Amino acid sequence: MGYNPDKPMDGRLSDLGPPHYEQFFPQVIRENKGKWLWHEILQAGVLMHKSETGAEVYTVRVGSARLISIEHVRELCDIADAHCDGHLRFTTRNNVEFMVDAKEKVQPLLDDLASRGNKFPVGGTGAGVTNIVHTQGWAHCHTPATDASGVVKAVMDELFEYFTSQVLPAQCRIALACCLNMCGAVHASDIAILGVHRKPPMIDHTRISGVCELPLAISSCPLGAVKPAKAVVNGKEIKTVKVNVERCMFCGNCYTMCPAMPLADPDGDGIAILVGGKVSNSRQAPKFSKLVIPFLPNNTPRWPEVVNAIKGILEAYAAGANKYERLGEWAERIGWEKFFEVCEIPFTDKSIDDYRLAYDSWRTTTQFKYTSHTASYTK
Amino acid sequence: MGYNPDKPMDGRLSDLGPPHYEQFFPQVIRENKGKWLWHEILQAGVLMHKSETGAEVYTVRVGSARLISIEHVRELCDIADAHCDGHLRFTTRNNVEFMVDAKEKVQPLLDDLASRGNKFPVGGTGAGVTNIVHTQGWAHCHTPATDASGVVKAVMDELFEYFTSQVLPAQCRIALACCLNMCGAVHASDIAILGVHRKPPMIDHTRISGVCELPLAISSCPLGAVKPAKAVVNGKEIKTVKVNVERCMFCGNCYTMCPAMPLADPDGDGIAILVGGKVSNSRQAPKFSKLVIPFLPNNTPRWPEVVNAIKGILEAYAAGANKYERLGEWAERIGWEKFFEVCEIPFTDKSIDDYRLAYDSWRTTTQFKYTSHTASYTK
Amino acid sequence: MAKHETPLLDQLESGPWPSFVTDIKRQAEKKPECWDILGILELSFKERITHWKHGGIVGVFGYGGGIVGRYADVPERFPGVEHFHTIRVAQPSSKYYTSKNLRQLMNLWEKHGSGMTNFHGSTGDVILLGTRTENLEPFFWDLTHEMGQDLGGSGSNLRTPACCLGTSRCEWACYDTQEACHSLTMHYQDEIHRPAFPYKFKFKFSGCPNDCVAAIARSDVAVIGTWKDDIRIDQAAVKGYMANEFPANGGAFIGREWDAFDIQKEVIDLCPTNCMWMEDGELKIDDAECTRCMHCINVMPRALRPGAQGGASICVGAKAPILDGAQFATLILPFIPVTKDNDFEELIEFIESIWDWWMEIGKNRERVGETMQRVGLPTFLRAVGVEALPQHVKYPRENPYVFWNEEEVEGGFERDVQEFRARHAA
Amino acid sequence: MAKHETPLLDQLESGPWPSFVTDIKRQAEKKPECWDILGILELSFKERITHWKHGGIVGVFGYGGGIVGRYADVPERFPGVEHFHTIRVAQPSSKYYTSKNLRQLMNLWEKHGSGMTNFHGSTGDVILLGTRTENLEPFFWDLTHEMGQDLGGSGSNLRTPACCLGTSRCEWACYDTQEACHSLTMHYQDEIHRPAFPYKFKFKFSGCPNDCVAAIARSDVAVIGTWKDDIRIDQAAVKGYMANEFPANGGAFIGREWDAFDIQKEVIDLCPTNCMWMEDGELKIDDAECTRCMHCINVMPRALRPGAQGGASICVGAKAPILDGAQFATLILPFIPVTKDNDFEELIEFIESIWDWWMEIGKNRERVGETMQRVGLPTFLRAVGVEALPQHVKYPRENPYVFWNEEEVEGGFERDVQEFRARHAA
Ligand code: SRM
Ligand code: SRM
Ligand code: SRM
Ligand code: SRM
Ligand code: SF4
Ligand code: SF4
Ligand code: SF4
Ligand code: SF4
Ligand code: SF4
Ligand code: SF4
Ligand code: SF4
Ligand code: SF4
Repeated sequence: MGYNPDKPMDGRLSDLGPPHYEQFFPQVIRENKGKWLWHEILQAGVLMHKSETGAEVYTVRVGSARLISIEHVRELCDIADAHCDGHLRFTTRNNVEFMVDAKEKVQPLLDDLASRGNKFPVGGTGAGVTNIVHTQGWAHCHTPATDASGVVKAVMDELFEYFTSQVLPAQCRIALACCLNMCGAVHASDIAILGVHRKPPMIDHTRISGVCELPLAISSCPLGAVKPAKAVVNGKEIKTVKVNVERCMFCGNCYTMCPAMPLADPDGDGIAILVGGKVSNSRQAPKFSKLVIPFLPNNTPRWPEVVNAIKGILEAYAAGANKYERLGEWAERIGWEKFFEVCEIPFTDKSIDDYRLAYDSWRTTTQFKYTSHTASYTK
Repeated sequence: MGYNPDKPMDGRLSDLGPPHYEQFFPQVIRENKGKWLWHEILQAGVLMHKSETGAEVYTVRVGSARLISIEHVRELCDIADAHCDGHLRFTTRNNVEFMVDAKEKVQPLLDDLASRGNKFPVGGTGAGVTNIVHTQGWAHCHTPATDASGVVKAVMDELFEYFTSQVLPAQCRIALACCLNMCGAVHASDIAILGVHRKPPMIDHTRISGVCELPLAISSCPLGAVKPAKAVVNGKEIKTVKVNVERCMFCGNCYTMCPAMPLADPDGDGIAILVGGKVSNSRQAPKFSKLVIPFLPNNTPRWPEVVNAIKGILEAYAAGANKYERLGEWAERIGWEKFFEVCEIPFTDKSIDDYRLAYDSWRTTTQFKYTSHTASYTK
Repeated sequence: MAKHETPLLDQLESGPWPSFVTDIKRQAEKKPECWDILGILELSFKERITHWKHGGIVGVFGYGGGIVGRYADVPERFPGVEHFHTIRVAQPSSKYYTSKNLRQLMNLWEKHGSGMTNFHGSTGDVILLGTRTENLEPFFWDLTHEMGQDLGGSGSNLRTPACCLGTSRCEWACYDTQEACHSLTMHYQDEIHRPAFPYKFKFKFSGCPNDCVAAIARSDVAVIGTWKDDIRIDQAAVKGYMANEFPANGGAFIGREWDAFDIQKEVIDLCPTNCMWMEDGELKIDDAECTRCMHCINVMPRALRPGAQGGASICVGAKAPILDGAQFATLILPFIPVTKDNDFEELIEFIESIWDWWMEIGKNRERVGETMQRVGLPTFLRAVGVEALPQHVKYPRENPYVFWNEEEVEGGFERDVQEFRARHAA
Repeated sequence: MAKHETPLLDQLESGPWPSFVTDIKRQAEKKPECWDILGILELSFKERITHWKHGGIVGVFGYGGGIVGRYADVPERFPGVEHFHTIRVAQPSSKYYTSKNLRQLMNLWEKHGSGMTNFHGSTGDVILLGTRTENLEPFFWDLTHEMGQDLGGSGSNLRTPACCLGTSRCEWACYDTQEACHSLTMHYQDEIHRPAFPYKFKFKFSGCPNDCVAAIARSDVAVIGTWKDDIRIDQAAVKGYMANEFPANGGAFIGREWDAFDIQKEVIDLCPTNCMWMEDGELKIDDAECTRCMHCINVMPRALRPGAQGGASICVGAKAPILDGAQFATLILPFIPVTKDNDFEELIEFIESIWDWWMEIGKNRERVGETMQRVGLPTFLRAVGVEALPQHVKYPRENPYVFWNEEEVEGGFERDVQEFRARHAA
């Protein structure tokens, strides 16, 4: 049997959906679903949940590069087979969780993981840094302004101690998206690493009529920067578009709609850092991340400027915030002007919103703190 | 001498500006300007300021209708002559202040004021209701959707006890504007009384070409509801405009620009109540007033619905707020859903913003309080 | 003029608050045209609609503002208010008067006008309410010649500036609001009287962040006092408050039984920046964290005072809601000295940098706050030569839509798509 | 395929975090096309730019999504990745697996694909990264026939729904996220596989307001658990926390020396609604004031639990920033039951009321949140038959620009201007 290209519809199955989750439950989960009473983190990366039946489940959380090979998955399976009756799960942030039903099974599992080099770091729980959710970057996508996996590796190497410990004032969620499409929750992360373009699209006049619908390309631009135009290609006048570069904010939506308008560029592209977002409704409502560093270069392979900037912010936060305070809650409490001061981030007008709804962010009060920035006014 | 209409420019003086303020200072003010140390309200309407020279000035604050006659002003002058060496001032909220330089001069002044009927109520200080700042209304303006002085009289009669006492949790500033132009600070008042139209403009085709520039009329509409049109007037086709009533939000800007587009109407016009604004930077930044009652009718001469609504809000606030808490601070602390509940104001979709920046006001969190409004969901 | 039946208005004569109806009636005894004011107003109360026509262009020679034209739409019924133009007379700073001055003005108004006034208009002028066109020039002549006074603003010009009473009677004023207001008013007489702007423009001066003239809500340039050094503390007076020797908030709560004063609850806990605490019986303030909100000072006026090094924060662009919604003024200059010593140089320079720009690019009927919104705050800051500060915003931008200038980007914007295609097949 | 020099990527093999470079190299030993993955990526690292072409429409018969086409722009140098299409395989709810299942899937991918994967994609799918067009149908055949599994979504359709682990291992889940996610995924197979919407549409299911699947930030319909009764308190455990018998926040702070647990500072003072207090040694909560933010429960998991009457708040319209800026989802239904007992009736009905409306009026490439912004929240509420509640907004409108319908206004909109003029001369 198998697929027969000559009769593609013969015997075709479709709309099966995903497998039912329950068949994949470890026994202790199956038996105690809905009965859990409380949990406790025993050490960074090791959780215990207690059921009303008295049962306990011990979860060991393991970091993962997300971009993983078949071999790596098979190794995960080996570990699950050896310790967890062949069960495992992945978290919403791409960590791997191994569960066992008795405390004594934890240490052997940890030992096994440790024995496998740096492949299975244990951590990512509580008041620390867990895995960086990220996207494709140069490994797969057509619109990135930076890489994903490479940046994440560089950053996580540097923040590793915060993955394996819980010494921050609260959880700190880092996310990366390689372009403004922001596949993920970069717009609501404690620290967000965002690939940004800074050059307007080029127009490939020779190809545009073949691959784009011009009206769609024109209407794709939120700022109306794409205009109808004419060009001469091979001595023939054709209809095409032009870009008013003054109005372009490098969002890339035109390229999404029209392949003949590439905007990626080695020098133009790089990374912006946004901070202070959150998702949970705990204490304060969800918050958007705020752009505090508009651009850092794609300094491959280890993005030292990006890594340092993030480390600096994280350490200033760790030193300054109160217990339970998320990064954004801290920045708001001390005031964003103080944030820039204590993090030693130069303030630029790029951090002042000038898009839609911008007025909301203007400071319409005389309440402010004097900082290094105002020194020239108060000297 | 005097004005000579035949030689209007002869001997003309201009650009003199206002008189210099200093010549109007009572002596104690002149001597102590810049030297004041602290103040104390001795009773509602009576302030004492202490100078570093040891001098004291006692200020008696007196309510005023603002729309006052020559005779009334002369009577104010009589009082100033009798008690204050001929000095007086007006506050930024249209109250009158009489100042004396010794405590023993206060009571005779108060007695005199009291002897003159209800013309000179003493109060308006501290944690109370001071004068309602307001506008022209039917007494003078061409665009009002309600009266000004009449509504203010009706409301102040009812709130009088709060003018002459200081029993609120904080100062409560009430303002009235008779149309959306909002001459004043209605947009930033604890309680705002706002005249609103609810019918789209009529088009006076017979007059429009004479009195309006059509392009200005068309561009005046923030929602593009005014469109070029043609009409037949006296058998002749003329250029005019039409209004897409679906898009009209009754702002009246077209009428401001074009007299041939009146929108006032006995049934259409009335009052909206907005609350929770503030101006001072004390504790919290300035806040805009929020629309909580979209419409109450112009029920002349005493606007009972308006008066009751305001009294109800004020009393709920007085009962519920903490000391120092302005109305808007209180509403935000308890949550706007609770505000509607405790004030027993029916919530309507008119209170949900659907203009520019509207998204900012949407509740993008799961944090909310259950109230009477959610009863059907939780039954 | 005839006396009219005013059954509706008559109902506004009762009640404790001063009655404008009673007042107009009293005036009508001397100036019968006031019966027509009552008559036309009664008609409006009856029909629930205004009876004033739209606008009307009147004025005095050489001025583009100061008078608001007004005509009745039922002139035959109320001839006394057929013309009913408003005259805006520029008020003195902080609205102190002598009875002599006011009587003189009232005499002029008795001679030339309706007999009714507003003390004051929302912008700050003395409003003389209602006169005929032919009275305007004679009134103006008398006002200037007999009183040495002048009209205020209306139209697309600088409107009559206004201020709180400032140092004249307030212990908190951080600069001399009256002098600033007066000086700039005199300095800009031309801008007040001769419309040359895209739309109206307003200055207001408050001596401290309490903002008693509501500057931040309704002025294109709001000059709001603040200080750059530390809050001055009198620890003995702090103890006095704690011992309940002085009333909280300068007596603002006298009349209601609140709990005994509690410095922790009423001052320290309400400080928005949490920068106060008690230590060894003394009140401490970490002034570097203070945002000078005034709350603690308001509550304990005998113990706390603004710093000694006063000046002002300048906020720009407030306005009422037409068209895009109301705006508060935005903080642009965190601190500048505001002093007669150098003729308010910093302030004047800044104001003119705004005008130079706005007069060039502002659209007709576009308030400066709207122009700021249209071009964006960064562009505005560049236009007026102010370096971007974190103090300009409540929080940094929440979207990633940054405009870069070509010069800021290595290699500029020009690229060769052929060359690109050579490395990247389509 | 040839092994390439990768001096830049090699530098990502050091350091404590797992190295994807090392991993790809290991895989390349078995699947040599992985050398080309490294090669093309190294080129990107060198040139600091992507080497993938724009899009590419590929798929399996009958489905409009589930595959993202991708071609290299330097195919001649890296033929192993000339085609490099992504396959999105629908994940089981909450991403529990058996090794058996995963091994089977890996075997298929070894047979048909590149050898590299993402566990998981941001939406939730298993991402099988890179294969040739001709492998798509055979892979799909095997996936469906051998494993009984299916593709997830891409394109303008319902995207693969995702959920937090919910009741399976979390004590706080207020409804069964897994069952809801699975049931709706099965119910809407057609909507997932056959694009019929104006743009993508996403469901996410979190069991409580902690929102561990970030639903409120990135789903068009976010189903977020909450409760309608009172927080359950175990006073003995409260005492245990106060006596430092249990670690705060379920041990989240183990590893740093914080001050000893202080229930006042860490719980009561941080409650955003200030609705908690201690009384006679017991913790009290005024549940009518509680906004169910989870903080107190998070801090004292052994003492506090969500109420027993669980359900969900439904928020609508989250999305990433393109084009108008990011949106969080807006609270629309404050509380509904979410239960298999009635096949999630309330939820399904609500979702379909959104779709009915959005499919009619949504523009091409307009997320439902954008459509909501375009028409305004009141119109949206009417369209989906939800009565306006104060809970829908953070605060009431700040502008006076109310739209009234003709029926709401006495006498309607039609008026006769002649009649008006008869009473009001122009
Ligand atoms: C396993 C996972 C759910 C899943 O289905 O996979 C999960 C599991 C738990 N979360 Fe979570 N959360 C998980 C992603 C999230 C996310 C989503 C995200 O980060 O993308 C959030 C929202 C993040 C945000 O707000 O920006 C999230 C916000 C929380 C919070 C709220 C914390 C706060 O104060 O804001 C809690 C409560 C707490 O930690 O006190 C919480 C608490 C918990 C608890 C304690 C719930 C329980 O009783 O078991 C679990 C262990 C926490 C821990 O790791 O310390 N979980 N949690 C996710 C693990 C991701 C990972 O590998 O690191
Ligand atoms: C006389 C006047 C200034 C003037 O130049 O005319 C004035 C005078 C004083 N104000 Fe004011 N304020 C005056 C209008 C304002 C305004 C403007 C307005 O209402 O339109 C505001 C902003 C209102 C707002 O925030 O919405 C204003 C907000 C304050 C505040 C801030 C209170 C707060 O907590 O928000 C204080 C401080 C306080 O009262 O504790 C204050 C305090 C004071 C003090 C105590 C200042 C002082 O040390 O002398 C004065 C007496 C207060 C009192 O009446 O209880 N004054 N004050 C104005 C009197 C208006 C009236 O007749 O009622
Ligand atoms: C007289 C006065 C109201 C009062 O009773 O006190 C007034 C009366 C008028 N205002 Fe005003 N405004 C008055 C202070 C204000 C204020 C308050 C202020 O200046 O502090 C504001 C809000 C602040 C601001 O400027 O934004 C104000 C915002 C407006 C607006 C809306 C402007 C905007 O940008 O949104 C208009 C509409 C316009 O300009 O066409 C307006 C227009 C008008 C007009 C000229 C009517 C019109 O549509 O052309 C009114 C003439 C009324 C009449 O016939 O007597 N008036 N107007 C105030 C001036 C008296 C004075 O000089 O002291
Ligand atoms: C694979 C994945 C990233 C990843 O590495 O995990 C992804 C990859 C792409 N996304 Fe995404 N998105 C992915 C999850 C998301 C998410 C997160 C989520 O679903 O929770 C978001 C933000 C939430 C949202 O929907 O708003 C997201 C917001 C976008 C957008 C912006 C949509 C918007 O309304 O603003 C685009 C642009 C578009 O649709 O044209 C986009 C477009 C794309 C495209 C198809 C590129 C394009 O311009 O057409 C990417 C294909 C990459 C490739 O070649 O592999 N992707 N995308 C995620 C899907 C995997 C999966 O199925 O599990
Ligand atoms: S964020 Fe942009 S570049 Fe990255 S995977 Fe998504 S669409 Fe592609
Ligand atoms: S990148 Fe964005 S802003 Fe620039 S032209 Fe393209 S669509 Fe317009
Ligand atoms: S608020 Fe409107 S109606 Fe009232 S005075 Fe001002 S412009 Fe006239
Ligand atoms: S009233 Fe306002 S919204 Fe209506 S037509 Fe006139 S300008 Fe437009
Ligand atoms: S603004 Fe400040 S300085 Fe001016 S009167 Fe009010 S409290 Fe005094
Ligand atoms: S002025 Fe305001 S911010 Fe400063 S110490 Fe006092 S209360 Fe705190
Ligand atoms: S969202 Fe709530 S129920 Fe779901 S895993 Fe997180 S804490 Fe548990
Ligand atoms: S859940 Fe949040 S709001 Fe409710 S009592 Fe606990 S901390 Fe307070």
